[in-house]
Amino acid sequence: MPSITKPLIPLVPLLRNELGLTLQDYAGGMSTLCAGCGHDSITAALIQTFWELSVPPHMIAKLSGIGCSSKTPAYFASHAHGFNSVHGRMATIATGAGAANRDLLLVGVSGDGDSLSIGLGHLCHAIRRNVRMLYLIENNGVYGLTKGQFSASADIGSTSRRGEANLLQAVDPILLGLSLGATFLARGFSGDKEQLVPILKAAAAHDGFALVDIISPCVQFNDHEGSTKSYRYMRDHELKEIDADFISAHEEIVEVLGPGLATDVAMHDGGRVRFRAVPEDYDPRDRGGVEAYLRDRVGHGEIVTGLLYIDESVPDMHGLGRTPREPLVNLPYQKLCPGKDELRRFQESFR
Amino acid sequence: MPSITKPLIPLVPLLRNELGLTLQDYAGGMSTLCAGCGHDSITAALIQTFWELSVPPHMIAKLSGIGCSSKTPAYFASHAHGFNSVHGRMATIATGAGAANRDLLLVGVSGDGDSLSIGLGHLCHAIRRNVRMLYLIENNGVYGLTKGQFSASADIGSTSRRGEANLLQAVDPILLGLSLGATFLARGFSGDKEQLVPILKAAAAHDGFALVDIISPCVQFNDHEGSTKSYRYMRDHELKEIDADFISAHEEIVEVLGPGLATDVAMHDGGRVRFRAVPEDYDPRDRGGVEAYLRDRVGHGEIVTGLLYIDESVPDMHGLGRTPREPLVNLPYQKLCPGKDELRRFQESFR
Amino acid sequence: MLQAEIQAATRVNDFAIKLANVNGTGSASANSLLMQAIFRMGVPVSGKNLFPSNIQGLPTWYEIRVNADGHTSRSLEYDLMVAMNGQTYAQDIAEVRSGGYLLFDDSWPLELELRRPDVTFLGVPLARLCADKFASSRERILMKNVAYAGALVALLDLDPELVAQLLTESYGHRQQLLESNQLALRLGYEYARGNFSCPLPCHVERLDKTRDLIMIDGNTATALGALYAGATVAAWYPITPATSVMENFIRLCAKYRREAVPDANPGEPAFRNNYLVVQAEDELAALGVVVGASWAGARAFTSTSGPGLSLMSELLGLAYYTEVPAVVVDVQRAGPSTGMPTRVQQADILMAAYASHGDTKQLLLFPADPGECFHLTVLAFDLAERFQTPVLVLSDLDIGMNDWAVPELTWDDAYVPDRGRVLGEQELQEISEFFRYSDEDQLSVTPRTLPGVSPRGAYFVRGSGHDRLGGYTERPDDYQQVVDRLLAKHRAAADHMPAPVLEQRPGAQVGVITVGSCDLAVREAVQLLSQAGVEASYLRVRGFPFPAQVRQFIDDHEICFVVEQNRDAQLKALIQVETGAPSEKLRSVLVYGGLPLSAREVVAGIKRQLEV
Amino acid sequence: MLQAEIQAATRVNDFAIKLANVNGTGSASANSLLMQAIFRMGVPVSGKNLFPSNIQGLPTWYEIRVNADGHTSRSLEYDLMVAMNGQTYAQDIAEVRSGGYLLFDDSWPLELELRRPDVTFLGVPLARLCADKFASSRERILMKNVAYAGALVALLDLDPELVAQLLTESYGHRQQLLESNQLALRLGYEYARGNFSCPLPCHVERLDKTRDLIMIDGNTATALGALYAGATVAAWYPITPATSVMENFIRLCAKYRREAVPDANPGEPAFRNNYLVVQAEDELAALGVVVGASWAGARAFTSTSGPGLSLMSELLGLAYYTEVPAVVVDVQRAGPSTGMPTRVQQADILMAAYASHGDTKQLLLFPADPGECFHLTVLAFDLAERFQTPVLVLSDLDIGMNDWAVPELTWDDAYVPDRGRVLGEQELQEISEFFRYSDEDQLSVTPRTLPGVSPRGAYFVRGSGHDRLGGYTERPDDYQQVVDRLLAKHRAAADHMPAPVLEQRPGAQVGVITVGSCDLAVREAVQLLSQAGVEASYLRVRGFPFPAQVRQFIDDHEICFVVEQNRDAQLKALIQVETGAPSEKLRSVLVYGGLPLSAREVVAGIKRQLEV
Ligand SMILES: Cc1ncc(C[n+]2csc(CCOP(=O)(O)OP(=O)(O)O)c2C)c(N)n1
Ligand SMILES: Cc1ncc(C[n+]2csc(CCOP(=O)(O)OP(=O)(O)O)c2C)c(N)n1
Ligand code: SF4
Ligand code: SF4
Ligand SMILES: [Mg+2]
Ligand SMILES: [Mg+2]
Repeated sequence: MPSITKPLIPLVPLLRNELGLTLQDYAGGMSTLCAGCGHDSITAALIQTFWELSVPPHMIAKLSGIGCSSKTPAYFASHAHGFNSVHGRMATIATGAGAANRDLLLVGVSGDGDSLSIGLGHLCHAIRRNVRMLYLIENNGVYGLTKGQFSASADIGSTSRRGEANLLQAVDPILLGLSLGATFLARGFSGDKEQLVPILKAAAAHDGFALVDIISPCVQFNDHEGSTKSYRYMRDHELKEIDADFISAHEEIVEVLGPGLATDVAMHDGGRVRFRAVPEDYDPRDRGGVEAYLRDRVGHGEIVTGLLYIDESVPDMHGLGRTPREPLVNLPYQKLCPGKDELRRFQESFR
Repeated sequence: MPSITKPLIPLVPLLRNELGLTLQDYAGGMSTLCAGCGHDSITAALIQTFWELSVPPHMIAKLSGIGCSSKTPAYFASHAHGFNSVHGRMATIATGAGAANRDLLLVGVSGDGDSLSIGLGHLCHAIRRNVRMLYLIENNGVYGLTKGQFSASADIGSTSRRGEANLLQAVDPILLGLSLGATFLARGFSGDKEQLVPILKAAAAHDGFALVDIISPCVQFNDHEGSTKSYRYMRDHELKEIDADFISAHEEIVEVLGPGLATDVAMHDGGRVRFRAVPEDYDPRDRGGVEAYLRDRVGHGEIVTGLLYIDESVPDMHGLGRTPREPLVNLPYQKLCPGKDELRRFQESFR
Repeated sequence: MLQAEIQAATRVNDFAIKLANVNGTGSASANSLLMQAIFRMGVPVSGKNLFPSNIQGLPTWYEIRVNADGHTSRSLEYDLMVAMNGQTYAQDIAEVRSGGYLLFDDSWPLELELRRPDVTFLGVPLARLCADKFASSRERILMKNVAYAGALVALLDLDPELVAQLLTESYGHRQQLLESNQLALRLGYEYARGNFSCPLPCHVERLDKTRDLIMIDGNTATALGALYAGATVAAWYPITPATSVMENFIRLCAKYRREAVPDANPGEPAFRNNYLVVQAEDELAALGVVVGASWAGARAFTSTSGPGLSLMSELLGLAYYTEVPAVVVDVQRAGPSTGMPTRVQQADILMAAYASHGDTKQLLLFPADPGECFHLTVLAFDLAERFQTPVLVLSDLDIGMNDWAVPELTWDDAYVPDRGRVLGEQELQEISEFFRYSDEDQLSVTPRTLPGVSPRGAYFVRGSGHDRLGGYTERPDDYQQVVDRLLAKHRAAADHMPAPVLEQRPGAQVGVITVGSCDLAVREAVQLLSQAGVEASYLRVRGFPFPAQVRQFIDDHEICFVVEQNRDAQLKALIQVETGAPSEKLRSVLVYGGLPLSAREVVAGIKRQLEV
Repeated sequence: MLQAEIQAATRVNDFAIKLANVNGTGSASANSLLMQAIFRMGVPVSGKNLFPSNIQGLPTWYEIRVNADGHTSRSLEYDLMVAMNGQTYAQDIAEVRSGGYLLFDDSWPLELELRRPDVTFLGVPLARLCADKFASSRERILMKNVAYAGALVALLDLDPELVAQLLTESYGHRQQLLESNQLALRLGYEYARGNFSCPLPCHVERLDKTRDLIMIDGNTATALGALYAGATVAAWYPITPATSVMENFIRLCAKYRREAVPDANPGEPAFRNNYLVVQAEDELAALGVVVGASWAGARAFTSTSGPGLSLMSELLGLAYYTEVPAVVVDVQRAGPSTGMPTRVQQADILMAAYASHGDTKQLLLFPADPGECFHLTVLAFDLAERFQTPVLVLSDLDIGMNDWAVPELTWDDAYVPDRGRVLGEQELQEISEFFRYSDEDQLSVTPRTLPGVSPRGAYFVRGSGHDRLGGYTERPDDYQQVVDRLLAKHRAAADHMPAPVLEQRPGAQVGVITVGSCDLAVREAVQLLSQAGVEASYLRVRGFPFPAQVRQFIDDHEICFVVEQNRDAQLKALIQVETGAPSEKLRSVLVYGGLPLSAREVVAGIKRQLEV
């Protein structure tokens, strides 16, 4: 039949997680992205992550803006609520959803256009508020959906399909996040699910804003030699600095790693993330060191992946707001309304 | 007479600059800001700067958003064109004005609310485009005009007049600028005109986006002990790292400074800025060093002032756009219109 | 002579004062002290703050109108001017009515050419009096205000004990300040008693007409409404004149929504906030937060003014199309653009009604005073959830920032929020499969579900084309089915909007239609017109889509004047388009200089057109 | 029989084809090759691309209508379906008219139940043919399209030499590609000739009706207009369907605005760009750049679609109130919200007309085809500068992204841009003092000055309240003076807007009013109505504020139908409010499923209401 075969996300249908759910239970609708699009690989990693974490699907809130990347929430976790909103405003909508119901696992999926152009201000302020959420930038250096214009993360000198060269410096969300006091910063590559899943698990467990920048090649408009977001470039230049291996609090199995090579970071929810740092002394909690290291590697034209920075000392939006542990949506109306008599008392000062 | 006496900006009326103009010729309308407002001091520094630089007033384009700070373009350079626009969008309007007429000296005056809240995305992108302009943030940590809400640069733990404490991390425009590849970053204090004027001169001469963050206490809503933007705090904590002394290319007089203590930086327009670095080895061209140094001082609760970072290697927006040296507004229409015959030729491919 | 006539002649309980001050000199508390005192004496009164968009140093005015019959819209006839601002002497002196009075600080001589023979000048050496008694310059500036208030207490025959009582209520906890105030008040009071024949013909006599009233500003009342409606999430970006909506909401929440945690661990906060207010980075973000919170099931709202509303346009379209409730309070100010932030208009009507590109139609509520701000804000949450759509409460600066005498706010403890059609876990178990945009009720509303409740309720919201199952579509029929239902829903909402306030006059051939803070002035104008032989019926719209009464009212009258404060006749345009009323029957009375409306302007506007 | 009747019977030069494809398989070039060939044969033709908001894999359609009389709006009756998408077989087969044809790839058998007895199925083993001749799967996919085009050349009796010529024009510079195309074309052609009786009754015969026409899409024409108008600064943010406006502008500038620098230093670029296009971070920024550039004296513009327009709302108010020219091209798509980005509506009319809070009224231009896109874009710059205000060019997806046959664009080299009232250095010397908002002309325009020209021309622009001198004000009179002039200016602009296109039919009691891309369908409908005995006059608005002819037209007819593609009758509403025309005379015909309009829909909409 003359139609394009879509990449079927390979699922192992029989394994069950703690909730008794199979990978299939975390699947979504059929992708309408281009065959080979990096975003589909990230979708697969997300499915794997939620399954491994045994998240009840309906506790996931999937949010996105507009773009090819922002379509992907339709392709995973059909049993989760999803909100494909407008271009660039996802962070604000997620902030509201999280404010109302802190029990939701907010999963924001965005693109580099969505997050670094039109939505840049909101991203910065969501970082500042430390909204507890997983915020993915499916970063391909282009506006995929509008057919290949440079985004703010396009590399200097990379050329578009039309042959123009980008002359502007790329916005690096990791460096940006560091300058704003972000509490969780990681970078992955859509083509490397083995590294990505542990990063996503760590991000999901972080009690604050977890920004994951994922290099995700656009096969239509940016998978060419001029761009660092292409597969070819990634395969040559990717530098796996850190392997994040997430161990959920529920199962205490720890991968035995060579002594002296590992750094353990405790998560607020009791989970722990273990890092195997390729540079032996890499410490994702040392902001100065992280900054210097990243700068250095960027200077060498390298892309550093892994869990790059984490600070668990900052309370999230709800901690700052001193809200109850119970989601605000669950508070009964009686708790919220001061009632008739109080209204009368209150008005005494208005006479 | 029962009215409030405004601070009259002290002008020395008889001295004339190279254009034969007096300071008075760079003055503006009467300020309607509060007596003692830091913004008025910055206005005075701007008047001094333009006078010293002998800028023809009508070549100055003053732009602002909305806020007390954004009102100040009305208080200097009456003979310059001014555009008091809408909240947060000044950078975009300046970008357009600069695109049209690159001969204008664009002077953007903004507040921390205007630039770091609503206008943050535009500020970041103007930095990225390296629009040639002087961009001032008159930074008081509050929304002055709307009566004292915390802005995004309010210090953690500072308390407002109403007694609430700010719990969010401050956005530091200098660190932000560094992460985005800004080409000129400086910080001044409204109370220290001696340091400010040379900084402004250097900024005006920079061939790209010159961001000057100026701590400017709001006497009404933020001049109290809880805030690092108060006079008291500044006087106690200010750390003058660098004294920038701008020497215009037209007059070659150089202040003789102790040898070994100075760093000279050449400006694109031929001007030179000389820095007296308090830490002997401070080099505003070494991004890594600057970042580490600033982090370190911020960590000690100090505010570093002076010309903090400069990179003259990046072309400005017009350099990137390869426009002619002549402003686009001056191109005669004949140069712009391909004409009738060309239209006919062009349409041959549409048959 | 009837008592009313006597009063008119002597201007007892029927007069207006204007106080000219310098912004930032602390006159506000002295001025409201005076208004408060009159209110406590049982006499209907209003106070209008005409202030500049500035923090300190520019001219500012305060107008007090006293009227036994409750006509307290702005008067343009000033019986007494308190001229405390040298910069505006000329203008202020010119504004006193012939035969009126002017009180000024004669610590400095008043230039002779400013004097008017038909006005009595009452010089009080305020600065000198205060200089003698107060040491710091700050106190001298502040206390001058209290001193003129003291003089007015004497001149207007206000009850000194009552005023003393008010001072104690305000400053009782700060003894020194209280004493300064008492002293300053006495200085002015005694000077006036000693030097002028007190009281003036325009003065106050006790009545009993404010017993059931309170004095409150609309923004406080709006905040109370949000509190009582059970809003738990709010997001905002400061903007005049809406700022105090949220500042009050925060204050109220800190008072009423803070729950003690008795078993808090040491080091942990001993209380919990049963609310979360996000000061957003801009208005787009503020509405985004509200949409997100509402989607997740909270009652959420934001407050803003014109420029913010423009910025919210795209997200208003999203909420409309995805059917997410959202409450937006727009405290209107004078446009266009930044316009005059401290001036009033109702000029966001068209923009609000059709906010966003594409075919969008919003629900609007139009409160006319703080009392309605309270009740309509509560209603806004009910309607937003009932109809799953944004509801915009279009208040304005006059209502929002001035104190109004309104009946004490009441609350029915039996009130239960109308959450509209929301399926819970139980209900979801009972249906075979949930589809977001199917199963419409007679109001064309389809049930929604909330995230986190049940995997059976999961659905995917999208601002892009969708069919009745919630699926993505680009098919004409499927797309139309949904937008047609949205239109039907908007129509259905008309019957659920608050009914217009209607005062039909028997035999009236003229109708007057108005909105919002124009209310009082237009009511007074209707009376004045009647005295002048023109009987006019009155209708005030309170919600859009318009209930059928609006069209009926137009049909019932030969000609209808639409009175509103904007240049472009926005309410009239909306009525025209949406009711299809014959345009030749509708006339406009437009007053849009930015100051609160006065009956005189309305009468003039109507008479001018009736004479033609 | 008349020739026309013969043609109708045999469907020579009067038929429609629909091609069903999969997005991203390269069918576009094959389809436009066919349309192009028909066009070159001198026969009026149109091509409508009905594509999804997707990059690859979803169904997409292309419709070609051939009509000797130039009725080339969308036909809903398909004589020939080319069914290349298995996913949509059922739907596509159902859509062929009875007696029509369906061409499909019979490399795979077609399920029997899909067959229709009243349709002739033409199976061509496209995949097999291509598999034999082409090695790479990429080529096989691409060449299948060319192969069916080849079959259609035979079936429709297109001139093979002409088609070969077209291929050479396209691929001449890439020999290998050319050869593949030629081969594929031949495969299809020969298969059809060998297996079917060619041509079909619906086929093409040479005419001479396209000699003076070109085939062009509106966005390219708009870009040309901006180029010819002398725009030097542009700013944009990509959005479907407006993206190609700016992409074409960039391409055109690279071609026509690049100036060689013969004396460039080594290492320096050897050319200069006499333009600057800013790809902005969002639409707010894009309009900000345009406002800044226009203020500084450049001709500047931006292009966007609905969501972007919503975001521009606040800045549109700023430009309106500060009287800064700005040209905004809005290529409308189907709303609300994200809506259907690849579908057409005219649904931003109300939002555009009253864009922004407060009292704002914008100037609008409504092109109906690419020819008007070109000319009205040029006019937009003239009007924006003449009236110192934003001008919004409301195009739409059908005009912007489809190829239309329009008369060759012409240019008058005597054209001089109307820069409006701008004072230069010389003129400034001659006046005593310059004030920005004084000295109005009969059009209520006051002269402006440009920064950098003269210190005498300096002024201060503010979006806050200002008086006629340009000073800050909060005084009612001073404020009103300016906004009243703005209203007068808007009214004055009516006479300078392009006149409506008018076709009065003698004795017609029915009028039909329309806008934009509805043009062709409505014209055809008027003819069809006439054949059915209903004489209707035709008016198409081209600008807002409406020139007097619009009201006159309504007055001249008993009843007027307003045909537009939106749900809420936005054009009708605007006409009602702004002309004050009696609402009972206006009826709506609304078609808003998102596909280009067809005459059939218009006729049905009108007839339905005439019969009632
Ligand atoms: C307000 C607004 N402006 C523009 C668009 C058009 N638009 C849709 S997606 C997109 C860019 C998407 O880029 P990115 O976020 O990087 O996603 P990608 O497609 O590359 O995954 C744009 C500009 C829009 N939908 N809304
Ligand atoms: C769109 C919009 N939102 C809100 C406002 C109200 N507003 C005016 S000034 C201001 C904040 C100003 O703060 P900042 O930029 O720090 O200036 P400052 O007054 O402190 O100098 C705000 C929120 C506005 N004018 N426009
Ligand atoms: S265009 Fe690029 S980003 Fe979009 S679906 Fe295709 S490959 Fe992915
Ligand atoms: S409020 Fe603050 S920022 Fe504004 S003028 Fe007064 S002192 Fe300056
Ligand atoms: Mg992208
Ligand atoms: Mg500030």
